[in-house]
Amino acid sequence: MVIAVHISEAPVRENVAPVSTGTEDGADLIFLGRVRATEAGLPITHLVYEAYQPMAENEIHRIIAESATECREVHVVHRIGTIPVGEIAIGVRILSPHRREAIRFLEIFMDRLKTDVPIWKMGPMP
Amino acid sequence: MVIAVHISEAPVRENVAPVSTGTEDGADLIFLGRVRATEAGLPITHLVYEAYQPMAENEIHRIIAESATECREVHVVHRIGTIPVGEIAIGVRILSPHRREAIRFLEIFMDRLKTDVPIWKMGPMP
Amino acid sequence: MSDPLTLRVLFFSSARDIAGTSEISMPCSASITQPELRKKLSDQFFGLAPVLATARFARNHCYATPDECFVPGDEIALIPPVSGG
Amino acid sequence: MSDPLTLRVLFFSSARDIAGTSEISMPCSASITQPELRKKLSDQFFGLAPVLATARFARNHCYATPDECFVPGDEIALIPPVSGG
Repeated sequence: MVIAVHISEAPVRENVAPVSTGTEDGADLIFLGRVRATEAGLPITHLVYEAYQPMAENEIHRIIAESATECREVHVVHRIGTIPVGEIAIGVRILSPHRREAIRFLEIFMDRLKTDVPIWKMGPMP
Repeated sequence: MVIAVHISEAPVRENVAPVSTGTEDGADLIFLGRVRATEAGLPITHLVYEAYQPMAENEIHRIIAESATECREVHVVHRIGTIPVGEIAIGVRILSPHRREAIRFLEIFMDRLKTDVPIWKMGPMP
Repeated sequence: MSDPLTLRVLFFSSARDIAGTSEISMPCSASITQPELRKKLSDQFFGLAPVLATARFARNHCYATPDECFVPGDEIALIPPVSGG
Repeated sequence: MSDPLTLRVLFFSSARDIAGTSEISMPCSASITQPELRKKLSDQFFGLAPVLATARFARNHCYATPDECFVPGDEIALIPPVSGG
């Protein structure tokens, strides 16, 4: 399986990553998580994310290796630092033979990300 | 809700459609269904799709209106005619406040597409 | 532009391959039930019976309910099991 | 380049805000249990106790199991509840 993980301050592209789809990849699933204009009920203009970077990359790798066994390629790009409303905080791209395993993995991955991966969303500084 | 449906012989772009993400769209989910190199156990180079176009567009609209009530925008693009292996047969893009409703709708939509929408995949002609 | 004294019947996929045509215009002066139409099509097109057994009818771009009748001017389509996506 | 007689302890998010630093180097000549380290950090940083109650420890980039001890040279991180994505 191909696994690629990037955490950086660079904006995330809408295609997450260029992929070379294999001829058995029937499913190509892309999830983009964007910063919403409301956080905890209050209007915001941006969020600030921080990461314990080497561990966050390790954990994401581990989750993929454990849970994406039926997928052929998984790319995860998480932006950190200041992210304006509407821009992409996380991008996930999954290639797999069929759609069901890609969708199932996306759900598992996002749940695990939000419990186990050392990345923090902080409100904008006042 | 914004609903856009296109069925044509034109290649489907990887971003499915340009969207103007609203500031409450936390989730932006893109599914691309590609033609695999194996169909019914045999190697192929392409598939041919046909549609009962006005009805297929109606049905897709109806499924979205019925099932995507928690989503804000849904685009569906289905290519028909000859599609080479590796290229995109269907693209679905969903914008919603949170990821769960987008993922749930994608699953429902693809299941309904494969039971109710008058589009047919035909093997390549010998 | 529908003819008030005919039913337009469209064939797709395996139905078209077996019927050898994608569309017929069937004389129809009054309402017709689905079993009646199945019988007519089965009589007219050799080999279409197995497709008729698993296909659904659509009437004017919507699936017909089981008891729905068709009337002159309708666009009817015979929809074999679909396989999009 | 780890110092063999210290434990490096990293703070993130709310833990860093309360500790007022992102990293300390703690003298450590032998192995130390997690309850012992929690006690030392709570004594050293006023207000950190509530964070320590909900945070997990990571050791060398992996979450520590509950009984795992830390030894000189380790990179320990205090991980408050995460909120990525």
